[in-house]
This record gives sequence, C-alpha cells and structure tokens, in this order.
Amino acid sequence: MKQAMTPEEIKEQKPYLDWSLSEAEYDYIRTQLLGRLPNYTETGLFAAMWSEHCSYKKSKSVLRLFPNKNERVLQGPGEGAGVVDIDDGQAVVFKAESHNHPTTVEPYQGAATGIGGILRDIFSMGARPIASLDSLHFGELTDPLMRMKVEATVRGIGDYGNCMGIPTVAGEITFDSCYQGNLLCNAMSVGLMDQKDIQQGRAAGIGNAVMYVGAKTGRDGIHGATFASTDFSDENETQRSAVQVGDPFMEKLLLEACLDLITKHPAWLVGIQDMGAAGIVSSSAEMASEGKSGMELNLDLVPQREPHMSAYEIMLSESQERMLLCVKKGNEEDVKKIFDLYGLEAVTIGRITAGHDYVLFHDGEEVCHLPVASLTDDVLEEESMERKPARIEEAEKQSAWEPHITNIESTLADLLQQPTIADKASLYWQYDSQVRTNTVVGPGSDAGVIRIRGTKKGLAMTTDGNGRFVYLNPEVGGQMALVEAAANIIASGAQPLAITDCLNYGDPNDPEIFWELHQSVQGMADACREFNTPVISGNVSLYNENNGRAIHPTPMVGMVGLIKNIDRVIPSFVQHPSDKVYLVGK
Amino acid sequence: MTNVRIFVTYKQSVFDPQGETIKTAIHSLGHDEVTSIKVGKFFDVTLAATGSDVVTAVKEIADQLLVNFNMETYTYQVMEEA
Amino acid sequence: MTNVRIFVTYKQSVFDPQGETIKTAIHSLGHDEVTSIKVGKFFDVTLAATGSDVVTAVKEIADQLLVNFNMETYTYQVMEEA
Amino acid sequence: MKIAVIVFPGSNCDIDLYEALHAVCHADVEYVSHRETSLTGFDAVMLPGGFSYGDYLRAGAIARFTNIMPAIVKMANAGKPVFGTCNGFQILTEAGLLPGALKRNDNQRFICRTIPLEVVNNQTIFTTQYCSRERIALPIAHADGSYYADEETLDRLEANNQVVFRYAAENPNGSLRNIAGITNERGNVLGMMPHPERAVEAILGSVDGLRLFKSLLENGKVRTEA
Ligand SMILES: Nc1ncnc2c1ncn2[C@@H]1O[C@H](COP(=O)(O)OP(=O)(O)O)[C@@H](O)[C@H]1O
Repeated sequence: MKQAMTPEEIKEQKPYLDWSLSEAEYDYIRTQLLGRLPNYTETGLFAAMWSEHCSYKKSKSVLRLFPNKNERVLQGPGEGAGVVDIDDGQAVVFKAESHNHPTTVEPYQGAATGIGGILRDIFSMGARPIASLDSLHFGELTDPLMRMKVEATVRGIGDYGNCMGIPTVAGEITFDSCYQGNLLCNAMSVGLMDQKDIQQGRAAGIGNAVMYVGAKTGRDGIHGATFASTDFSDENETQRSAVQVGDPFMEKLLLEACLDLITKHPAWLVGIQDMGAAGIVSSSAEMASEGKSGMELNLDLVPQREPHMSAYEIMLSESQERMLLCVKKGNEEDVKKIFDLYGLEAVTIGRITAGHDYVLFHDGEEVCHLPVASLTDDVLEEESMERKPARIEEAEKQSAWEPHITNIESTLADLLQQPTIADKASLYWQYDSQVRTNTVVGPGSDAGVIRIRGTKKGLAMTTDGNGRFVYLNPEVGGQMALVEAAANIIASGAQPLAITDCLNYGDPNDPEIFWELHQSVQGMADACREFNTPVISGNVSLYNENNGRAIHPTPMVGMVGLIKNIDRVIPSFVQHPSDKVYLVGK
Repeated sequence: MTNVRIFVTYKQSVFDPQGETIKTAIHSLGHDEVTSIKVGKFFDVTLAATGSDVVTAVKEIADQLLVNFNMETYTYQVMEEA
Repeated sequence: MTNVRIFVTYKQSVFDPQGETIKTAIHSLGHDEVTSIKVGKFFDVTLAATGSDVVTAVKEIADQLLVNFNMETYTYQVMEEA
Repeated sequence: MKIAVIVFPGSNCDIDLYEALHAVCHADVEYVSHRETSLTGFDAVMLPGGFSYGDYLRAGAIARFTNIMPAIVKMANAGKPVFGTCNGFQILTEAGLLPGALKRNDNQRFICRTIPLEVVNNQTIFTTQYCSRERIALPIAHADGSYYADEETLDRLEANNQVVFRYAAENPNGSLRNIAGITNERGNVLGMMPHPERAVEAILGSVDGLRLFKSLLENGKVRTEA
C-alpha cells in the first residue's frame, strides 16, 4: 500500500501536528536521530510512541519522586504490572490504569475496555487476576445525561468483569461538577502468581519468533494514544468514531491460553506483552528495546478484520484482546497448538534480528526502518513551568474555616444525601463480587479482602483519592490519599505492602496544573516512604479538560495489604447489639 | 396511528464480537454457506400521529434515545398508517 | 450470495420490560404520542446460496440456534440476491 | 460417587463447583472439557456458572451445541444426577433438558446479592438434607435469570413438585411464580439460578448451599451401595 504522503509533503504540510507531535520533536527526529526525513508510517509511529501516554515525557521528572523499592518488591514500575513478594514463593501483582477519555466519549465501551486492558497487564506478567477495583468520578447527577453515563460506565465495568469471572471487590464513586465534561474511570486489577512464573515484556535471541495472538486487528482506536494526550472540546466529541469494542469472551479465552503457556511451557516463551495503547508498535518496540534486540515484522501476516488497512493503521490500531509473544525458534507450532485449543489465532509475524533496527514490511515493501531506541528511549523529556495558583496563595492567608452546625441531625441527613457519600449498593450490586469463591469481604466495607486458597493468607485492597482535598492543598491532599488507603487496609486487618496509582490531572502545559501535579506527587511520595509502601506500578492521565476547564487534580491510590491469618479479618459492620463503640486516634 | 420500525446497527467499522461468535456457531452446525452475520436491534414504535409528524418524532426519539452515535447508526421504515 | 434479515421477538404473551422502560423514557422526552414500543433483534445473514436453499438454511439456523421457541418467535425477509 | 464438572469456553464458576465438592465435601470430582464426547465412569455431572460463549445470542444457546452435550443428555435420560447452576441452568433449558427459558432480568441489570429462598421440595436427591419450607439464603449473580414458561407448563411444574426453590422475600429478576430452581419430571436434573457453591464455607458468608452437595453425595452413596 502506498504511503499517504511523501516525506517531503510531511515536512511541508506537518500532519504530525494533528497527531500531537510538535515541530521541535519532528525536527529533532529528522536531524538528530535519523539524519533524513521520516516517511509517513515512521512519522505516525513517532507520534504515537512519543505521546505522553506511551513516553511519560512530561511526567517522568515527577514520577522519579516516588520510592519504588523495598524488601518485598520483586518488580517495580516498567513492566506490565508491579510484583510484590507475599512469602511461600507466591507474589501479588497489581496495577491501575485510567480510561478517562474513552469513557467520557463512550462510557459503556470505554469502561469495559478499560477493565480488559488492565487485566491483560496482569496476566501478561504470568499472574491470574483475582480481583478488580475501580475508582469512578462523575459530574453532578442533576444532569440526566450524566445519569445515563453513570449507568453505562457501571454496566461496562460489570459486563466485562462479570463475563471474565473476576470479582470486583471494592472501589469508589464520587460526583463533582469538575468532572461533568471529563469523567474519570480508573480500574485496578490484582493478580496472584508463583514467583517462578514471572514474565517480562522482552524480545531477544536472534531468529526467535514474534508471535501475534488473540483478536484480529481492525481500525479501532487509531490515534487512541495520541487522542488521550489532547484535551477535549465539544467539537471533536462528534468526530470520533473509531470506538474500541470489548470482547470479554475472547479475553477469557486469551487469559486461559496465555496462563496455560506460561505455567506449563515456560521454556517456549522468551517474553510476552499485551497490546495496549498504540497497539503493535508500542508492544513490539518496547519488547525489542527491553531485550536490546533488532526486530523485523511483516505486517501482511497480521490477522486483519478489515481490508486495505495501511501500515500505519495496522501498527497503531488499538483493537482489544491481543498479545505479542517472543517465542523460541522451533516452538512456534507448539505455541500455535495451545492457542488452537482455545480457538484463538497465533501467527508468527516477524523475527528477532541482529543489530538494533526496527524494520517493517508491508505489501512487500519496507515501510519503516528505525533504530529501536529512537522510538522508546530517545524521547525528548519536556521541562515544565510551575506556578503556585493564586487561589492557594489566597487560601493560605485566610484563617482556618470553622463549621457552624446548628442542627446536627439535619446536617447529618444532608450529608448522607450527597451522592458522593450516599450508599452505592445499587451500583456495585451490578458487579459479581464473589465469583471464584475467594471473596471474604466484598464492596461496602473499608477494603475488599480475598483469601488465598490453600494458605491462611489473604489480601486486602482498596482504591482511594479525593480531588477536592488535592485541589485545596495538593501536597497534603496527596498525603491524605495515601493515609486513607492505608487506613482502609489496616482496618481490614492487613499490613500495607505497596501501592499503584493513577495520576489524573488537567493540561500540564498550564504551570499551575503542573505545580499541582508536582506538589501532590511529592505528598504521596513522602507518605509512601512513611508507610513503607513503594509505588510498584501506575499510570498518568493528563489533559483531563473540557472546553479549557480542568478537573480537580485527582490522584488515585490503589493499595494492597497482606493478611497473615485470614480467620482474623474484621468486617466494618456493626456485629452485635450491645457491642461498645470506641473512637481512637486524634 | 402509525407503525414505524426503527433498525439500529453498529457502524460499519465497529467490531461486532457477538456476530463473529454466532457465525462460528452456525458453521459448527454445518452451515458453511453463511459468510457473514451481523446482529442489530429493532424497535416497533406505534405513534398517535401521521405524515411528517411521524418522521419528526421518529428522528428525535432515535437521535436522543435509541441510537448511540458513537458506534451505531439507524434506518427506519414506516410500516403502515391506520 | 443472498442477504436475509431474520427478525426475532418475544412472543406476544411474554412481558417485555425493556419496551416498557423505553416507552417511559420516550414519554419523559415529551413524545406522548408514542403509544407502544416493542424491542426485537435482527440478524443480517449473508449466504452463499440462492433460491430454495436459502429458505431451507434460514429455517434450520433459526430453529436450531437463533430462536428460543419457549419465549421467542421469528420472521424473515429475503433482502436481495446478488 | 464420581462427579464431572464441565468446562465450557467462558465458564468461570467451574472452580467454585469443583472446590465446593473437592476441598469442602472431599468428593471425587474432575473437570471435563466441553470437547470431550463421553462421560463414562462418572455418576453425576454438573454444569457451572459463567458466560459460556460470552452469553452471546442468548445465555447458554451456543454451549448446547458443544461435543459434550450428547453425553450429558444421555446421563439425564439414564436417570443420573445432572445439576446446573446459573449459566448451567440456562444451558439445561436451552438444551431442552429442563422446561422454560431464562429471560433478561426485569430491571435489565446484572444483580449480585445474597437473597432469601424457600426450599419448596426437599424430596429430590439434591435437597433431602433441607427441611420442607425451610428458608435459606444463597447468592445470585446473573443478568438473565428471569424464569419464563407458559401457564400450562408452570401449572404442570407445580403439580409435579418440580419447583424446588422459590425466591422467598422479594423476586429479584421477575421470574414467574418466583421460581428460582426446577427439576425435570423425573427429578434427576436440577437447574437453579442461585449459586449454592458460593455458600459452602462460613468464611465466605454462608453455608446454606452446603447441604445441597451433601444431599447429593449421601443419596449417591446409598444408590451406589444398593
Ligand atoms: N465503584 C465501586 N466499585 C466497588 N465498590 C465500590 C465502588 N464504589 C464504592 N464502592 C464501595 O462502597 C463503599 C462506599 O463507597 P464510598 O462511598 O466511595 O466510600 P469511601 O468513603 O469508603 O471511599 C466502599 O466500601 C467501596 O468499596
């Protein structure tokens, strides 16, 4: 297939600006990295790989503030998910992921595919997902459209997780007008594995195969990665059409097939990674980079759902329920047989090569030839300006606000009627919280608790965040997110182990927003050190704006704790009529 | 009274996992001659209106409620006036 | 190639809460002229067959798979042959 | 008594049934893939909950065409115990081993809750350890659990004591005559929407489901010995 534009036309017409690649970046790639004009496909790959979503070019400096090691951490950030030692040769694997933009545009599918994506991150590590959590932030319910979006989001999470047979055991839901035009949908998945099964997203060994498994590639979500990095206006809400559709049934088969391969035939597999944002390009380039290898792919071999897809579309498609494997040369047929059993496609689409080049063929032509590192490591980190917002300067001058309560009963009743505080049972009843019969504590308590079959152990898990606190004081707000999570874990009888996070903010090019990001991450990082709960994985979602109005800075903390004796778990409900009530702490 | 049937389907480019799974099932029943299957839903609406009022109402109902334009599209057919 | 549209609905006697819910929603949009709404699904099937083979295949597929006669019933329409 | 737990593509409560029988009841139980064609050597078969084939088309509609189904039908016709919960119940109705059908819940939503049930018939091989009219509580977790059959069928079910469980306090899904579980005429095939296998250990919140498995194992033993 012909390239849509010549390299010269790209230089002249600058289509990359629409894909959120800046002119400075383009020039840097052209002059410093390649010494030539990139072609259309290559330019598209750069735009995707250099997006904030894939490269963290704006947030990297801030993420370095987080501690990410301690005596239990086996795998910190950088892989599909973090891994923590829970004794007896077992490990817990977890990560959170935001799907804010897709959910805002198409709540049902956005939420569903958000769950699908985070589950793949877990099982690509070699772990079986044992529980899901969510953290949802909506606009005010007085808007009837918002009510429909709440329904659809919850249904999306439920339908996907229920079908997969993974219990959703905890979460949070808040309502505030700052999310009216930009919902937050964060999902977290927790998996359990034997330490010996830990996998990595790496491709190495000259001649080894790159295998594509799972669903076919269509034109869904093209520009999803770059799309997630630009803010919304009412206008482009109507333009969007490439909605990703989730197929939880396919994902269930993919889960079982991958775990079969990983646990029963470890010798065949070199590396495995899920195809998330920026699909084939990000998974393959990252695997090659991780393995310090060269890679050659033939895109004509990629299973395709639609005819006439361009190289660019095939590489950037965000079709769901796909995985990329690096398989030892000679074991391709063995691997294919495993996937056959589940009715899934497994196709060799390329090989590991000597050197460090990333080469793509399409329709018999070479359409991309780049140093692997130019896509993954050479990204220009961006310095950001910071400024303390005037509202905070103002607030600091004021004396502390004292609430005046005249009628405590009516104040309590008013508080309980706030949707954010009110009972969420009618929503979380739509989640199967018990499937696979390990749920000791489900939604409605401080934290979800899952027992580990065959042991006395259990895991407590929670998601917490509070955009209003962070808005008022980012540093203290960041600390409080940690404290709230730790309190929930401890109150469930567990020792906090580590956290994952989703950092949800507005446009970081606004110095005030970057300041909020920096301050709140500092607060979280300090509290992490205090609790000895390193950050082992996470996700950054910037540009959460609608018509120029940013959401409250809303970092979400997902924490997991270890329970040594599951019989000692204490529920958060009143147990007996004559029990005494104590207030502890300050 | 007018009866209208409104057909809602996924847009062409949107993946229909249900259709694919049903196709596989049909093939396993031995009906290999089936080359494609797409699933849609329809609404049989009865309105106390006639003529152009019907068209206006149907369009409004479809736009506002029955169709999700992110991924769906629709057609309709006025069945009969009575 | 023949395209056939197969329509599946609940039997008359089966209560369809979805239709009722949608009707309420339509009324709340101000379209009181809508007196009834029924929801069904349809399958657009493309077959590499023509003539009576099509009818035989469609009946078999519907009877065995697409329709649950405990609660559903169906009709079909041959759309075009190409 | 040797029990088969069938694994369909998309089954996800297979482990729940298996462990209820294996870890809690210490029964002889094995997973059997939907690809198998025989159940020789098994004395009973159980169809788990989940989403076989993603519940695409209708819950249970596609699973009934899998290779294993003829063997299940044979077991049923031979009078051996056949049990289906949730998706298993849906498959049994789709396969015609039980009358009626399961529709989308009246409120159009998935519902996961523990709700009260009445044991209507404690004379089946699955329910002898319950008292007649006993109130128990079992979890439900489904979107398509509204039991439907025509009036004549419903009358016949009641007349033959085929209704085994009814929703006792509230009807969560719109099931006709509050039906939560039924048997075939002969009484050896039981299908129910609630999940007894989720209520077999105190740590999971309830043990009200345990006696269902105990009843079956006890009655099976008597039978095998006889
Ligand atoms: N989206 C959700 N998913 C699962 N459980 C939820 C969700 N939202 C709320 N819950 C559960 O409901 C309870 C109360 O929720 P919320 O009002 O957000 O509480 P909290 O103030 O404890 O964070 C918590 O136990 C939580 O686990």
